[in-house]
Amino acid sequence: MPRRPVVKKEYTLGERVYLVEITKGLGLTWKHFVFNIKASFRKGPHTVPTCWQYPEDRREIAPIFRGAHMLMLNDKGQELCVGCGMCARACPAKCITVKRGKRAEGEEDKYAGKTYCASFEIDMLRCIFCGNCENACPKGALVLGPGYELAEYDMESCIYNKDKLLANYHEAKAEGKLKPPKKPVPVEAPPAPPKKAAAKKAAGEKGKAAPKKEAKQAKKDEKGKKPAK
Amino acid sequence: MVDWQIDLIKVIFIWVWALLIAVVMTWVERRASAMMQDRLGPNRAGPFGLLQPLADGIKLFTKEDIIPEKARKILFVLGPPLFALPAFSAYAVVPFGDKIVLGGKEIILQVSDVNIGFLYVLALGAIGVYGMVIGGWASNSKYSILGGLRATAQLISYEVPMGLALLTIVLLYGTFSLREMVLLQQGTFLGFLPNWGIFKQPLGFIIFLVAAYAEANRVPFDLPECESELVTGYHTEYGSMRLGLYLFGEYVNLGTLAAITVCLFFGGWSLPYVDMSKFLGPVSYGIASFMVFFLKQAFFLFLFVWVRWTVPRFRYDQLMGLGWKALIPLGLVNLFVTALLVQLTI
Amino acid sequence: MAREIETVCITTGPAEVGDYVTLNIGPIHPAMHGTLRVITKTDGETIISAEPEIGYLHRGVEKLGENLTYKQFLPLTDRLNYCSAICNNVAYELAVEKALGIEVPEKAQLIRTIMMELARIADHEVLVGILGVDLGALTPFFYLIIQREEIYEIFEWHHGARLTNSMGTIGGVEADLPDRFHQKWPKMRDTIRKANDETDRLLTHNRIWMDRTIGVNAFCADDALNWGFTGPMLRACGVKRDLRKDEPYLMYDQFDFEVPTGKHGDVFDRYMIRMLEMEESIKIIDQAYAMYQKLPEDAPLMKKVPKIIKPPEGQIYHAIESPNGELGFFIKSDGTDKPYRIKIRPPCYMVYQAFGELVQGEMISDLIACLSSINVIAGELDR
Amino acid sequence: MSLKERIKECLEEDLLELTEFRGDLCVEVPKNRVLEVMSKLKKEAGFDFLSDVFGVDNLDLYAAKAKKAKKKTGEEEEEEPKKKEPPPPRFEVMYLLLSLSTNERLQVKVRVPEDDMDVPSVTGIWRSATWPEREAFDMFGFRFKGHPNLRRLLMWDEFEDHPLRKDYPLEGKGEERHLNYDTV
Repeated sequence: MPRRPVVKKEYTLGERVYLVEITKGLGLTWKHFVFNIKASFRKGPHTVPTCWQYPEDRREIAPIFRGAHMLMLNDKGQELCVGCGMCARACPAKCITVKRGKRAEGEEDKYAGKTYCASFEIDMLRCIFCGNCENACPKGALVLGPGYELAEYDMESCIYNKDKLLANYHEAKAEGKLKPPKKPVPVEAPPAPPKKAAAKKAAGEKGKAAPKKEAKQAKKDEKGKKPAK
Repeated sequence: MVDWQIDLIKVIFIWVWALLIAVVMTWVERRASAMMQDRLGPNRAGPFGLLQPLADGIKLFTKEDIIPEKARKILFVLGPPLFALPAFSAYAVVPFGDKIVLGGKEIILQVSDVNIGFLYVLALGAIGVYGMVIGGWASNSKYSILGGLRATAQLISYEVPMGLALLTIVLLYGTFSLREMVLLQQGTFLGFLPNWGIFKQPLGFIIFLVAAYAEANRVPFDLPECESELVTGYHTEYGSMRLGLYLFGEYVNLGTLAAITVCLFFGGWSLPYVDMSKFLGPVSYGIASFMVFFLKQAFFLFLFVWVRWTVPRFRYDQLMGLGWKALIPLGLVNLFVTALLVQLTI
Repeated sequence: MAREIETVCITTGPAEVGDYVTLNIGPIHPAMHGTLRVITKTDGETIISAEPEIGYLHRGVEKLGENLTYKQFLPLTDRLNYCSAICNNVAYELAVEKALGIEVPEKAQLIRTIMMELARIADHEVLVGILGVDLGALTPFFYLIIQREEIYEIFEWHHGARLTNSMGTIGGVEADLPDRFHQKWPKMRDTIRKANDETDRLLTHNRIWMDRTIGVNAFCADDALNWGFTGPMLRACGVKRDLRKDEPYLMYDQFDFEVPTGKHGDVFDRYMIRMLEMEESIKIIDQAYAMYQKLPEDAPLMKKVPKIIKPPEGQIYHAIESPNGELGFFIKSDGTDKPYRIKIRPPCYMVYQAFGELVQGEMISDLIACLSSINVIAGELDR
Repeated sequence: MSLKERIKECLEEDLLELTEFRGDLCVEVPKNRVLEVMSKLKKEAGFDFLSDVFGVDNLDLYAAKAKKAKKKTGEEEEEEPKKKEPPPPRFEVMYLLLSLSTNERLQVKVRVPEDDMDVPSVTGIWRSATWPEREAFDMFGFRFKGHPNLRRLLMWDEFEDHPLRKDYPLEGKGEERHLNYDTV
């Protein structure tokens, strides 16, 4: 048998006779009752402040919400994914399989890079929505979007293929729920590295990264086009 | 109309009324609890979700009826009706209104004015326990039997304070008939208070109310079926409409207890200070008296719900302690004092 | 650590083992929070002995950790104590940062602190609510859970997920405090207090609640230490031990807050400590937020860490005060990008092993109350 | 007096190795002296709280080291094969101790060879070792002598392997649990 401390129950008279505190409690629940009755007779959606009438009312989803994946297109409507498979490697649940394909002639306005993903499958039954794939993607092509209604009738349709991922993108774009461009995270500079490298890195991190990349992209495109001519 | 036809109509009316109260109560329970808890509750089926009980009924009827392999089959089947029937039967002696005059015939609004109506109610309450115990035992499950045993102990020990509280009322009015009790509560008491049982017997009322909660298995006394400990207690193994009958019986029980409370302590159908029969026609008076009775009953039904969503649950030994150590001595003292007063004043 | 109050302990008489019924509670049972199972021997309603059985949610997190990289393991820590996933995230991040020998920038520390304390409030709210539900009082649960919902909204706007947060990364946090936090916090502070106050009014002085909790499962401080209790369970026994004070991590040594302690270690004390701790957490968040506002807007959020994290060879143990108690991560690194051995020290694991002793001689209803008050989270227990 | 010195003084010849990494002290003690060392640490050094007990399997670590050494030395090794030491014991049992009065932590390491998995149980000193030791038995196969109830904790009783050993595959060997429902 265990040892137990001796507990003395010291009740005040009000506590001793049950009814006082119970009456106070009844008063509290009554206040809520009246408040909510009044609220529920108000017109319009979302009247009782804590209840969302789901299919009609919808919560506002945070712009950075980690929901169903989507494959991004750029402004020209080109697929950003180059099929590098970084996302598949970063995934802790091992739910992504990517096959890489080489861009053929005449597909320049379809794919942004020289290569593209011939097939892209995400097993949503395994996915844990951690966002590692999004962070790992060098092109910003794979993004966890705003979709959260993921129920399906069979297991096959839970494995998202490329079409579904692109459809997710179009849906999100139509609803205006695409993620805002990521702000660069301010990184503390390492304490005393060789000066040049630090300066370069800092500069690269903060402002120049985007234009540089664009320039590179342009160059690459040019290069890609040259042999074709 | 012949007498038996009138009686039949009254029986059917009271039966439908009891059913209706039980049905509506399931809805009130959910919606009121939701409102107390900052939720909305079921509001999809019909306007305000009023058809929800119907949907539940359909669901319960269409579910597979399972009798566990090792259950005592006959008793298992017998349990639910044994629980629900006494609850319905108790309505027979409830005076749900004064009287109504139809075609020159005076009809009292009560199925039968038994002169021991009061004992009849107590007796039926005691029979209702068997439904629980038999259901719990026949299921052949440990949780069920624990629930059944708790029900037995709880209901038997709370019948004593209930009886004591009621005895004081009997002493006061000198009758066992519920109808006569209600009639005796008209007028005023001490010049300004309504001549209701609650003002003459405040302590008796509290004891009775607490005991009524225990008899009805409501929180804070819902030990026989307390969900977090015994899954659902005595009806753990039940499904389909058998379960429905248990749940239904409980709400019918609530209706009965609320009606009895109104009859004994709140003047039944009568309004304080106002005699409705003086300025209402014979038919409208009957209906009005029924409405008054119903409103009073509705308040107590709501109180059952209200308390349920406010307080936590007792523990088994504390429940017995409250019954035997607090309520029974209080009831005895109350009875003694009342007897003394009655003896001295008459 | 200081022993606040010396309580008198007595050994209750030996159990008479006569006829008993074996009652199997769980794993499918309304009060067994997920996947717990207790096999009890009962004499009537009294428990002669109880033996918890665990492993129903065993996913082999430690084995998985050995096969994933340091960054990949972070989302798995969400699934330990899912009521306060952020605390697990930060505990793991701090452990890896200790192995790497880095300290994150001040702003990141403050954001971590604020988020952790919010998670602590959320966790305590769930616990108090569930304790009420298991004792039959359903209403406080809803008042509290609404506040948790508000907290989850802030989480969502900060890092994109509500329950399985995966907040931050090794080396800092990725996002600044969201606008939602700046807008909501002043109001939310009051609504959390109001919900706590309402719970308090519904429960604390209610005789039924007091009877159900005071003196139930009382436990001695010495036994508690011997059994390895930490956190609120230990503080309820009267031992003032809080890793935030005793072994300060992040910037907890700069905040001013109290460590509430109980007296008897019974269910009531555990409940009260959690209620009081929520208030302390609000205080900490206020202080951290004030410090945060003094920092420049573009202050660094991250320490520069290599893309592939390879701590040097060695082994470290780092523990934080999670809502349940001491949550520790032992990491043995062999210099590669995957941890060689990762061991999680879950707080409720140590408490739950004493469960048999905690409930012996009490009643079945008390077993349920005890289980809720321990806050056993199966995800953390089985890993 | 620093913690290091105190521990050296307390353990004397029982101290086989003392390492420090990022401020975490780790001492290695001989296996057959675990009980004596632990009670000494509890009574004399003030480590009165046991946080955790668990096992470590060093199979892969040694394999990787051997590979590295081979790569480095290359041909040299072939010249002197006789010097090769017998491999150190495969398993380790780690005890995480804590001093509540001074808030110092200490890791105690016990090396356990594969062919002799018996380890004295410390449940007599700290009851908090009850489940951790069971788990270590479950996951690695240590047999803690003197443990009151050494059964599997997380895996089911009929399970044969020890899943946290390095030679156990990540996704299992395809074991299935067949539940036997007793009719009792």
